Amino acid sequence: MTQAIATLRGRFDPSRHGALLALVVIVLFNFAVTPNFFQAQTLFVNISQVATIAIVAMGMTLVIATGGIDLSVGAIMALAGALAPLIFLSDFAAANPALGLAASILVPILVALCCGVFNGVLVSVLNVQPIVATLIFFISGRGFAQVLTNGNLQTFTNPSFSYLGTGRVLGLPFQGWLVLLIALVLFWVVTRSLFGRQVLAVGGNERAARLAGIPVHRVKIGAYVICAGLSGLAGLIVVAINSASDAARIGNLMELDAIAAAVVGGTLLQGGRAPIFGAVLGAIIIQLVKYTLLANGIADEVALIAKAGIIIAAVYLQQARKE
Amino acid sequence: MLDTTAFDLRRYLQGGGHSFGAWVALVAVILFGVLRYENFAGAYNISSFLNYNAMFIVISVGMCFVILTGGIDLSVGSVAAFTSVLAAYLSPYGLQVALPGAVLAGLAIGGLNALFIVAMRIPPFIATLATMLGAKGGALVISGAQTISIDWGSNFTKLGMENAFGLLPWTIVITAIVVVALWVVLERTSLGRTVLAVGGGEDASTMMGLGVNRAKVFVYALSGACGGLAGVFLASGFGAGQPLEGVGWELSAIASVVVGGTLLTGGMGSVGATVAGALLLGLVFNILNFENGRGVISLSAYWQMVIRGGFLFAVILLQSQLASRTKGATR
Amino acid sequence: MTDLIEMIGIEKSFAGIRALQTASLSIRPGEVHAIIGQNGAGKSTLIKILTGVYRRDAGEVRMNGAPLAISTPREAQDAGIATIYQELSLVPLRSVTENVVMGYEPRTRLGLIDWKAAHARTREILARFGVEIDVTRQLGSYSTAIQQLVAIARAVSLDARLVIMDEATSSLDDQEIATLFSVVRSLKAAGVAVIYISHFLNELYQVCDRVTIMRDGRSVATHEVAQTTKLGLVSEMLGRDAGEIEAAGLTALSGGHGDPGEVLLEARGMRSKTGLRDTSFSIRKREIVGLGGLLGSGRTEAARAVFGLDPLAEGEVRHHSGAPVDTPAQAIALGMGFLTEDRKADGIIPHMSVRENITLALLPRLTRMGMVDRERERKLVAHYIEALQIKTSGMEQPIRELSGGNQQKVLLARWLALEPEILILDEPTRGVDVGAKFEIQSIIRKQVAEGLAVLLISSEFEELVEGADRIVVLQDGRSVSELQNPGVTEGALINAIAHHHERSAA
Amino acid sequence: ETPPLEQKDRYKVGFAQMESNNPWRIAETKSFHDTAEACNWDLIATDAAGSAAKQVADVDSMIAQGIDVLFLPPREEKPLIPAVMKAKAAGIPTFLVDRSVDPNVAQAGEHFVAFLGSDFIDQGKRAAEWLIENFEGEKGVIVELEGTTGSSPANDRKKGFDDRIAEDGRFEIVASQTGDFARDLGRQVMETLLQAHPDVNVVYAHNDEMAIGAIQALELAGRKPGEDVTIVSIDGTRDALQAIIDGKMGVTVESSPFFGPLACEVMNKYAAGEEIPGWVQVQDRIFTIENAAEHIDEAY
Ligand SMILES: Nc1ncnc2c1ncn2[C@@H]1O[C@H](COP(=O)(O)OP(=O)(O)OP(=O)(O)O)[C@@H](O)[C@H]1O
Ligand SMILES: Nc1ncnc2c1ncn2[C@@H]1O[C@H](COP(=O)(O)OP(=O)(O)OP(=O)(O)O)[C@@H](O)[C@H]1O
Ligand SMILES: [Mg+2]
Ligand SMILES: [Mg+2]
Repeated sequence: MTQAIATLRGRFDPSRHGALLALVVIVLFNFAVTPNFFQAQTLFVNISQVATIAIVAMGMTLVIATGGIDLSVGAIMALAGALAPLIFLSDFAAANPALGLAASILVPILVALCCGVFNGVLVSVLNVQPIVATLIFFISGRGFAQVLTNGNLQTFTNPSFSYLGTGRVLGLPFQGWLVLLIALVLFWVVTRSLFGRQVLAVGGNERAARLAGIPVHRVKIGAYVICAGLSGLAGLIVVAINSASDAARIGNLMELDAIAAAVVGGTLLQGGRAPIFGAVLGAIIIQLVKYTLLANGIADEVALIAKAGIIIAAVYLQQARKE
Repeated sequence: MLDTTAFDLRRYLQGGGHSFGAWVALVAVILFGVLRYENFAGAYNISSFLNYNAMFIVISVGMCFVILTGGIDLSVGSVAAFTSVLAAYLSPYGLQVALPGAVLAGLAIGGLNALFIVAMRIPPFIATLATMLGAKGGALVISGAQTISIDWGSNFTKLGMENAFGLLPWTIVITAIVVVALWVVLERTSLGRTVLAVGGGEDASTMMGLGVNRAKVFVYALSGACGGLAGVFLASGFGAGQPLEGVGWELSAIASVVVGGTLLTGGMGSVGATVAGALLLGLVFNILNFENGRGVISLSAYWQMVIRGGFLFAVILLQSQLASRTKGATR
Repeated sequence: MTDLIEMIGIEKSFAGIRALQTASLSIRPGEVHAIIGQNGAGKSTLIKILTGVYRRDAGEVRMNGAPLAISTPREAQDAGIATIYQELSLVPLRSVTENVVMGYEPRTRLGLIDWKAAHARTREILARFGVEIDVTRQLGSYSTAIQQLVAIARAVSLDARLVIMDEATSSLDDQEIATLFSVVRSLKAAGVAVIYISHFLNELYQVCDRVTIMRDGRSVATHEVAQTTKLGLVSEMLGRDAGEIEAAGLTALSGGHGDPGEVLLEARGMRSKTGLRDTSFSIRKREIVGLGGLLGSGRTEAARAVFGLDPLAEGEVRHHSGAPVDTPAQAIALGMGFLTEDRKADGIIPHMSVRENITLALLPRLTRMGMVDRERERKLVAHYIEALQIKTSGMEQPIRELSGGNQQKVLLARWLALEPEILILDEPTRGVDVGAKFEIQSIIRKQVAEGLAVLLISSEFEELVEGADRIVVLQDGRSVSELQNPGVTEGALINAIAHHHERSAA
Repeated sequence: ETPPLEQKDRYKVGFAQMESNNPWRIAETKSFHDTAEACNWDLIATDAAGSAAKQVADVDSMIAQGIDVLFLPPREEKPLIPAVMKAKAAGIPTFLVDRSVDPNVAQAGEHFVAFLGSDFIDQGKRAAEWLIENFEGEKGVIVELEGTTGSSPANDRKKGFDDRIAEDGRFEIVASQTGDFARDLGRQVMETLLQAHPDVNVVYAHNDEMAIGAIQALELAGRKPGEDVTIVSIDGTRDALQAIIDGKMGVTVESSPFFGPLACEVMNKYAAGEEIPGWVQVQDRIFTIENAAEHIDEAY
């Protein structure tokens, strides 16, 4: 355990200090200003709201580490989110509730993974530039989801499915634990596993990576697949919390939040680095900014400007420390 | 060895990128439309189509310069929204005030982007994401979250609603001038070549003694100004300053640039092909509307999204096929 | 006479690591001044401080006696200093012409760029170096050597008072080096000073007037070249006794020529889009096979094809196991390694540490159930840093911070760590100092004695002639003849290349 | 002086929808499609994906295709004026649906035939009135969930409600934030505002989707919507009526999306030469516990 902490500390990325500092500032500000900030319920609310951004941001971090970017995360969330109720509201699921529930979680994630394969193949094998490759799904993915549901909102009551979004374990929201679990696994993958090293190598210098025998295509596809899978999961969580699925809205603008979280957390957009906990930290910062502005009654238009300023400040801090 | 003085159409159109695909697809799509739909090639459709797409052409060309340096500008849509509001406020003083005023405001926001990126070394994606939020917020604040009426009595509406010399809308004429001017800048000036060099290798360009920072400031300011011009078109052609417009414009501009064969990593690309890309993406909407009008199949809005994605996919595939066949020839 | 450039007491640290301490340099107008020193001695850093790429921590720079304040490369150029940096600083995506004229484009009366004039000027400048190519094509589509010549052409065309060449000859062959020297002499005749950095000591005696020797970030001495001996220079560079060095010798590839074993790899009638027309050769166990030829003869292309990087249109590559070699991953799995000539583009992963760079290709073998065995990894890396004497502040230092020669050693370690059966070395000692070159060569020779088969590509005829057991001569993508060691001399090799060249030209 | 419409067997009808990202719009489009059959229309329906400028361009492409009649729900009051003007210039009679355009520039009977629809300000006002009548507590602490910032229904529903509620001293609006007309955002905003203002006992949402989101937020926080918090909203969706039946929601003011039949009727009258009033008002009902169960089957 102490060794784990030691390695954690050893791994600690100096460029993340900027983000940490930003976090501390925001939290202190909230203590001083925001009413009822120091309450367990505040923590729960923020954990449950940050979970989806954090999960997608971690996947995004992997994709960015290969030198790519994924704009399709929101659309994939919508697709997965639209599929799940379709499945557990079907006659099949009515007949076999347990099987139906399992299918309504597995099938959407599988479909999301397939979207990831599509993105990855486009980027790696067909050599399409990532922004454009993923723009294809960005445009059409949500359309698919709406075609599937005929554009209708699907509402349901299904307590076991809703557990994904509303359950509590040891008093903390279930999706918070999920974030922690995913972060630990991905952290291990990035720092310890072969795949992680290969991702960083491909992002660092693709030609050299290929010459060193790294299966570049497979590694890139892998990153997009993981990102898509996590997006699918995030889509399910959104649907579970709301007990409703609205294909037009799920994951709207998620790509920007996720990318911003990754970058605020210390990811370099040109690739070669994948600070997983940084991405979580970035997501928390973005969530807290949102919370702070809302809770203090800042008008939406002013909040936009404030958010702009905070993003610039957080990234600048991090940038300045790196020099 | 190639004789470079001879006129080589392909090389001319490509302007050095992998842009042939955009032109091929554009011709194909236009032929498809003309053959399939009545009135598609009618004067009304052509002029209204171009009038609407002038905004996108202008921001796409600005975006092209940014992308050529290896950067990106996500703020263009918000800038257009912001400047449309400003132009609406200035419209009582006439076009001669509103047009330069809004373009200068766009230029200033572009300058802010440049400040973040060049002086504060914030990655372009993040810097322009922030100005995207900021400009949108600004637009809502100065407009009081309302659309702002333009002065219908002044000459401001002439720009977006009247034809130049009774032929083409003024917006198209201005767009054409901007495109040609920027084409000259890119192909025939030192600044333009520096833009390309910066995208091809920033460190190398610095070491070659090129004005890297100057080029970057130039492209972001230019992109901002183009956003400003688009804002003027928006206000003048669509009757109001609209703080809520511009959502997703940055992505269609990026798509236009890329469909035009420009490398997103920078260093290679062309203004002309970007225009082709913008027209191509605009035509998809136009064709979908005509297809719905034929009444054989009625495509829901959702299918339209799927088809647009599929179309982009097809063009990109065509692009990569042609790109692998034509080996990059440049200047 | 005042010195053109005077650098006194220059200091520079990177993140706490001293690169320069009390370095100094003085250049007289119109002289050719060499700087030599081991890898990491600080030569490139000193140059970059002079040209404004880096800011100095302390010290003074004067030009013609007046203090010189330069903070960007542009200002250096404006002050009359043209530089060819060690890491090629060109834009491969743009055309040859643009790379030559960029920033100084000829204009028409309207103030726009006159491309016709620009192309003509570029062709003319390149012609001085015997290069006749399509200048409108992307620079990146040409070989490293051509790119280096373009960089030189650009620098020379800038009308400078001082031209700096940081290892400008490292990818050139004898003929081009000779051309370069004639250009250097004409620059000198025109009163232009030249700073010449090179690891080839022989070259100094051909063109240089004076030489400054650097060691560990210090300038240890400046001599008139005529008054030095090669041995003396080496001993000052290494800081070791001359006698000791003499005993060891300077080229270590020779020796061997022993009994090669069975054929491990055979290339038959290779033809490819990249320029191979009919290339055949075989590599046997315990043997170094050299590929000889002029620039553009297809040596690199042959190596790439053998390693499964470029698809063959015709012909085949047969590995003794019978397995196909279609991708680098397959080649590596079959026990092959490929040290490429372009270290920056094809070799290093700049952000990654020395450790991660060394184990990059080996990683699958250090992995158990998807997890990297870090203990073994560290031991292995420590071993190679020690064995190749890589100068680094530790195995976690990012490779981009290493000097060029040390980066090269890291890449060699990457392949040696695989304990390969067949190793392809494309210009393995490019940019490597004499000491390290000796080390690298002796390591290779030792491995060959233990059974390694090597395909060696080198523009340095000496290395090829002394090192290879057999030399396959390439000409326009065809293997035209084969020379067998012992018995090959540089003259014989040049003859073989030239002979066929004339015949094909006729 | 609007262009006349000749009587024909079949009409080529344009319907330029503004967006399809919420149930209300989807129901409206569907209503036009359903009517097309019965009313002998060849319907060209477009979707502007939320952009006023694209909506103008869509109208342009319809004019190019030679439609006989245009039905236009203008996304914004002012930006759609050019579309109205262009249709008139092309001799196409235009009917505005569910939202109108700036009356200072374009008038019914002059530039367009008529506006069919209700009044957003009035909807907000009626929600306020219901609250004033039915609120039993001493002090009403209100959280307002606004629609998309800057959109006209959001602005109008806010104005109608805020102005009316200000007349009653018992009420105070402690927070008013945008939930973008969406359920998920409505929930998130409510969760946050509930933390900052735990004493909330009234929620006014600009549409039912956000109201449902708010109910979920309240339930997750252990509050009892309908009992300790009164929910007031606008639209009349099926989910909202169900919530009313379940006792979780107080009222929803109807804003019906079913414009197809009305559009057909008004158009036929116009073609027949009848006088059409400038504003064909739609009577919005109000759904409460008294009548929700009766109407839930008609809801969308
Ligand atoms: N950007 C940098 N960051 C950190 N350390 C650096 C950097 N550049 C150079 N160094 C260090 O400074 C020292 C001098 O490097 P320099 O490149 O000047 O050597 P050199 O004499 O040119 O060697 P070579 O012959 O291999 O090119 C080396 O130890 C190197 O690791
Ligand atoms: N002097 C030259 N003139 C014209 N073209 C050249 C010249 N040198 C090289 N080229 C071109 O560059 C291409 C790449 O050749 P390259 O130099 O990589 O081969 P090589 O034998 O591996 O040489 P080296 O390894 O020494 O760089 C050739 O196909 C040829 O067209
Ligand atoms: Mg060096
Ligand atoms: Mg070579």
